[in-house]
Amino acid sequence: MSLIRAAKPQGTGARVGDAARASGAVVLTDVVKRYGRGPGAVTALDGVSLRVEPGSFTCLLGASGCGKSTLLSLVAGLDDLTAGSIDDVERPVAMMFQEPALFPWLTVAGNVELALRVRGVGRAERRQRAAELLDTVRLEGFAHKRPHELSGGMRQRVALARALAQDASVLLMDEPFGALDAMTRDILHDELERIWRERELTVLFVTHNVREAVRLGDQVVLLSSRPGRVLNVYDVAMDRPRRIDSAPVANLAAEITDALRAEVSRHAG
Amino acid sequence: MSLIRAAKPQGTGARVGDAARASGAVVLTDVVKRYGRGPGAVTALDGVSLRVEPGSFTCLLGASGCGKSTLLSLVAGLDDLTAGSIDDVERPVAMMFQEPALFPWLTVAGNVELALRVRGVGRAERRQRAAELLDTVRLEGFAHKRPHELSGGMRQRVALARALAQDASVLLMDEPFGALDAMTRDILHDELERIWRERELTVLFVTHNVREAVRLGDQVVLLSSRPGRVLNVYDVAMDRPRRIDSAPVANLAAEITDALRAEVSRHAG
Amino acid sequence: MPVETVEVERDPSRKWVSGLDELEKTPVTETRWGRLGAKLWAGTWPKVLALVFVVGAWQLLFLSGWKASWVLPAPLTVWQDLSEYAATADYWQAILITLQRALTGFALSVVIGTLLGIAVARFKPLRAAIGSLITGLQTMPSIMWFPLAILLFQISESTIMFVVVLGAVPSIASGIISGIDYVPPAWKRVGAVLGMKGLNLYRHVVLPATLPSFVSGLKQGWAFAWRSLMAGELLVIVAGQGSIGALMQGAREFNDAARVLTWIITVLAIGIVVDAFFRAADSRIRSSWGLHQDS
Amino acid sequence: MPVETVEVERDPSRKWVSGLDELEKTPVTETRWGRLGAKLWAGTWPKVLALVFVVGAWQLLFLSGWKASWVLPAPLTVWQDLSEYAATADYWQAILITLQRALTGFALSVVIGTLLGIAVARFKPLRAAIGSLITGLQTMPSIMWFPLAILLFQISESTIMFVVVLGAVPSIASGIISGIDYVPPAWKRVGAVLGMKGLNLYRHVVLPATLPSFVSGLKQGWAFAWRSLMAGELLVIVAGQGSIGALMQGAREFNDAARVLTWIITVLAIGIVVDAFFRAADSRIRSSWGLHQDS
Amino acid sequence: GNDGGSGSEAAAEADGATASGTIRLGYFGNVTHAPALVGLEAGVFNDTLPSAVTIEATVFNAGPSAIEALFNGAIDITYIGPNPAINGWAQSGGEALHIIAGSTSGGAGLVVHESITTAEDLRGKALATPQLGNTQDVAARYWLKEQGFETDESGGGDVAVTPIENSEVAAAFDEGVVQAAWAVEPRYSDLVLKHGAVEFLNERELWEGGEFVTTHVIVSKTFLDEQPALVKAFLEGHLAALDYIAANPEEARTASNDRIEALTDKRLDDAVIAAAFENLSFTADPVAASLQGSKDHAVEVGLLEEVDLKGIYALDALNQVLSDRGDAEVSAGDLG
Ligand SMILES: Nc1ncnc2c1ncn2[C@@H]1O[C@H](COP(=O)(O)OP(=O)(O)OP(=O)(O)O)[C@@H](O)[C@H]1O
Ligand SMILES: Nc1ncnc2c1ncn2[C@@H]1O[C@H](COP(=O)(O)OP(=O)(O)OP(=O)(O)O)[C@@H](O)[C@H]1O
Ligand SMILES: [Mg+2]
Ligand SMILES: [Mg+2]
Repeated sequence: MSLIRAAKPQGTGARVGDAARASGAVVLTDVVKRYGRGPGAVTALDGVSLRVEPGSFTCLLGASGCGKSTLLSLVAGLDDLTAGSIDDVERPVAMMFQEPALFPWLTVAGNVELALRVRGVGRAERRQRAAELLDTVRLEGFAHKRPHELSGGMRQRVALARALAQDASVLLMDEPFGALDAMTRDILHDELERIWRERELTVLFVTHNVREAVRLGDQVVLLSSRPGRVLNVYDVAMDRPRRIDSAPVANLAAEITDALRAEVSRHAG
Repeated sequence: MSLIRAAKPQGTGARVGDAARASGAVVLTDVVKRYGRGPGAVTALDGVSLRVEPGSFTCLLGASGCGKSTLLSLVAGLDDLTAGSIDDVERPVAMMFQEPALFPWLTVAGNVELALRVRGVGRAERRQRAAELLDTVRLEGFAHKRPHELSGGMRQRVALARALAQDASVLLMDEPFGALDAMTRDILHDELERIWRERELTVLFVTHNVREAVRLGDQVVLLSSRPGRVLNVYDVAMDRPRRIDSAPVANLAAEITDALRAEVSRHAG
Repeated sequence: MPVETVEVERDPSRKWVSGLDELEKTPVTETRWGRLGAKLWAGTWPKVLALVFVVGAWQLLFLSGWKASWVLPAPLTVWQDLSEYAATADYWQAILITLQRALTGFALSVVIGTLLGIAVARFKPLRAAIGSLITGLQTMPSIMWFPLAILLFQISESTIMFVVVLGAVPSIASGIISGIDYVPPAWKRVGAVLGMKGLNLYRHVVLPATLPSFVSGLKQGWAFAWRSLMAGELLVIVAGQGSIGALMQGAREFNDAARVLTWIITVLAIGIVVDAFFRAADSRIRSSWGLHQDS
Repeated sequence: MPVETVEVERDPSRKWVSGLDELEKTPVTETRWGRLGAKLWAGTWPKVLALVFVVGAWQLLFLSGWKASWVLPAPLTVWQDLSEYAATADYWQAILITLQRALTGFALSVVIGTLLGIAVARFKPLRAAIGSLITGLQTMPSIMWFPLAILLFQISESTIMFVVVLGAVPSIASGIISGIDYVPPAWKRVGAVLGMKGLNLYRHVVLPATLPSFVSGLKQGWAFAWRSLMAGELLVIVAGQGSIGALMQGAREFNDAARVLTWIITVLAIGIVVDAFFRAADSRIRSSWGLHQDS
Repeated sequence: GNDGGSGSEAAAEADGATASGTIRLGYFGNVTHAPALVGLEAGVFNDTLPSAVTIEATVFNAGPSAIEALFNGAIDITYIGPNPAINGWAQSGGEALHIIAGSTSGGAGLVVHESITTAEDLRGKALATPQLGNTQDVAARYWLKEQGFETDESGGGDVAVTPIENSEVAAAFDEGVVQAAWAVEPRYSDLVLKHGAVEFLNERELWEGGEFVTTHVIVSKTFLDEQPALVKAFLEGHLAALDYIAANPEEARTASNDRIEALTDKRLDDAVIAAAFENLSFTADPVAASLQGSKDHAVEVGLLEEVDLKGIYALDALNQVLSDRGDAEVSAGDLG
């Protein structure tokens, strides 16, 4: 029932065969996820098939509660599937959760360094890389603060720095810029795009901002309301770098927004 | 140093004198807030003066970490000011925090009902009003779920329902629709506007979405980057109901966005 | 569309998930009865195994002749003593009396401990004045209270209650204080914004949030109460048919190893039953808070 | 621009904020020294007041002649006994010996309790097998372990250690288990995503998250250890090398109320000092976690 | 009836003077254990025992611990009251221990509030005993029974027999919780001298010859079998301690008190210890008849199941030493 279209990865252009396990590919086949049992059970995802090419940037759009976060945690291997399969994921993946979930017993720098520490990076390099990443997310000077001393948007940025510190080939992001002002968000769009290109990451990016999705994605996947199914996949063929307030972005965004509206009102009605 | 312009409240039109304590007014005078002491201290707000007329809808914009949440909690009386004063606030105010902060030991309905229970509303009425409010935020059918069974956006909506259940004359909202898709957000804009009019609320609304601010606000207050100061106050003279994707909204939003950009880059540079 | 998550078994890269607490995952079992059965079985076999292991080791030790049979009686001897003794009214009466005292004393302690805990957590001067004393009181052996207890209550049931309450209150108060101290400030802020003050804030926010720590304080309190009771029951043998404490000590006085073990087993069994209640409470809290639930 | 928040005092509508824990607010004091002084004073006066109150009531009770002086000695008598006794080497030696035993036993218990707690929390069968036993063991009076202790270790320092360890381990394990059970799943998920498994996950996420509960378990464990020690010290008494447990019991045997009170005060004082360490640990955790800090 | 165990015979043949090794000795820090206190404190054991023999002394606080330690081989010989000895004997089916000598006799009895002058006055009153089923408890119940009073184990009946720990009995008496106490030294003298109690009945009056066992010496059977020479050497020391007490009562009192102070940092009041020593007699005779009698009384008042004490005494070694010294031998009566 779902429409699968593979987006060509930027830069590399190589297309990987179905059977081969490629670095950074994510292939979902008929994924079903139900929470709970019996009459109170909620079907969050119902038959989601999706193919994400290595090195591509995929944005996920969908109504609140349609199963986007669920999908990411299935890809990350944090939950068990009810049915279907998820292939070709090189784990652990890097992931940024919807809530920052920083560790209160560590400083801001400590939180970022932890991701490096687990991977056995030495102390000096850890410190340096954490400082760089905090620079990237515009938090220079906050390295020694505790999470509770930060504002909501600042915490989200620390979580972003931590996810980037993971250096995994697959990066999952759940509304990473939801709590940021337009300007900071623009800056981080540029930074994220730069890092994605440099590291040839495969990115799965959940957002509610349709323009943001079009600004960043190679493909934009629209999920239906609960239970989540793939409604449509839009290839974004525009050249990079794109500007979020450019006309082509606005136009495609408008088109997708209309589709989203139709879906949500179909449900609400 | 700050520019104070009072927006006319919609509908009532009555202007309240400085000295009189009016229901629902909020008057900030030279508010300073510093966190911590000594060299590590952070000045979150530095001389903020602001007048919010009873029954008006004020939106706050500003870069991440500029002190918006701090300002709201000062107005709510949750923190002590370092200097300055906040007058005329009828407390307790209704408030929706940046994070949903639902109580895990209560069901969704229980969380909403708690706000009513504290005010001595009877059991039957409580149940009914909670159900209505959950309808309003499009969460019918989730009354008996626990917070951890909800998606991020759903939790935010429960927090909204809880804040609305408070029935206070002042309503403070900290990025209430940050985790919602465009469509749900639109629906809730309408609902919020309706409730604001019906109850003649004074609303202080923090957002990062400039269009949203213009869509909803009588005045839009732009704060400078850390430390927060009032940079500019925009009167939004458009007729209601407004559409978020209408041209006038887009135009004013673009103007404000430019100002915000200028401010953030002034700081970053 | 297969109904099993074949993937989980197939993909070796998933193995690392075992780092997550295994408890978080429930096995995919087909039917409701199958699930219930599996759950029961999962809760039972380790206990049975442990029991078999302990009794087996004990029997072996006995057979090895390491210690004389009057020092370390055979499991069977103890079993015989236990089953014969359990057929007498004395045994059950002692359990009844002791349980009654324990429950009364504990109930009293819960009330006092909770109030004390809240008061100490809430009023800074009180905390400064007696906060530190709570640990101090806990370290005081029950017998040191005997003179004071006799002074205040002569020799009566109240004397025992006094010692039990003094034993349990600090733990319960401690649990509640530590719980209150760790209530996330965000929740208290919500409570404040909802217009709660004083009692209301405690009733609707602070105390529910404190529940996990409170339950663990109760558990410790129960242990202290029980221990104090065992000591206290030696002090007062009131118009008192035998109590566990007295009979247990009696068995020791007579160096009756089998009977001592009979009582040890009885006390452990009571402890396990009581623990089941605390576990049930704990389990309910955790499942409703959305923390994974174990069997 | 006034430097004081005049508003706070003026506006009566602010009063309701007192519903928020008062501890969350720090008073506006002018200088650093002033602040330090105020803090010290805030921590001291309630203690002094409490002391004055208790001693005053005691003195009054004494003067009322309610009880004979040898049953309830005057505060001054006890003070004299305490100060004279504290001038002897015996007193300090007893404290030294007991503290040494307590610390050794406690250290051992921390190691064993931590490992046991982690093992039980982590392995489901182990939890099913012995989880419930932990509370059962806690309720067992120390003296019931004596025969087993003597069986295993004859009469030696190890006998005492054994009893102390058996007393403290369950509390410590209990604290860690309950802490692990309440680690927010979100944190564990972050850990898993960061690629942590098994030991690493425990080291970097689960254990730090468990710290508050662990500290409160340690506190309870200390109390149990100390109580068990007081009982255990009656097992091994060496002439001329009194321990607190033995000397305290001696004073009891002699019906020397003043000396008994001297020891009670000493034990309380030690309890308060030890509590200060736990408080400091707790306070550090709370302030770094962003939970308000008390004085 | 001199049919003691093989160990006892072996001990009789062994020579204490040539013994070598370690004796792990148990005792309580109590005046009723004065021979041990004096033996250790005044150096009597040191002086008497061969230099190749060392004594490792362990203090116990209560009988059960001492028996547990003996059962587990943690000690070899201990001074102990009659009750724990009987219990240990009964529990082990006569396998674990033997009584090898007497130590202390007398020193117990009934003290009452001054308002009580006749036995009949006790009706409806509360009487404290140290512990349910212990020697004094049995004596009290038996005596009350002979006086025609009903008692039961739960403190009911005509006289409420209330077990109260030694350390609390004075307080209980002063508080009027109990009006009488069947106490043993030094509590007995303490109650009389310092708490206004009146001596009502000295237990000596109840026993033939005025002697009854308060403390005796037991040995683990294994030790008796394997180290007869050490047992004999110890008995020599024990007798020397008894002699010392007889010859130097003043010094013996001081030494006892010194030892007690070393253990508890407290000294008994001079008057109390003097009275206690007066009331106690220290003798190697185990007063076997009183052990049998006490046991029979316990069975009669229902506090003990019938147990055969025959063979509990192994006095050959003691008698050997006594006769070597030219002293009169002691008898185990029917229980040898
Ligand atoms: N632990 C859970 N237990 C039960 N139901 C759950 C659980 N987690 C999610 N759900 C349900 O699954 C559905 C999808 O949730 P999910 O968090 O994936 O939504 P989402 O698309 O991320 O929404 P949002 O944009 O609001 O974050 C929701 O209806 C939610 O109620
Ligand atoms: N409890 C605290 N302790 C110390 N500093 C704090 C604390 N709370 C906030 N701050 C600091 O105050 C400043 C303003 O924080 P605030 O949360 O008000 O920002 P904000 O405008 O709400 O940002 P955002 O849009 O990211 O939520 C930040 O620099 C933050 O680091
Ligand atoms: Mg989500
Ligand atoms: Mg904020």
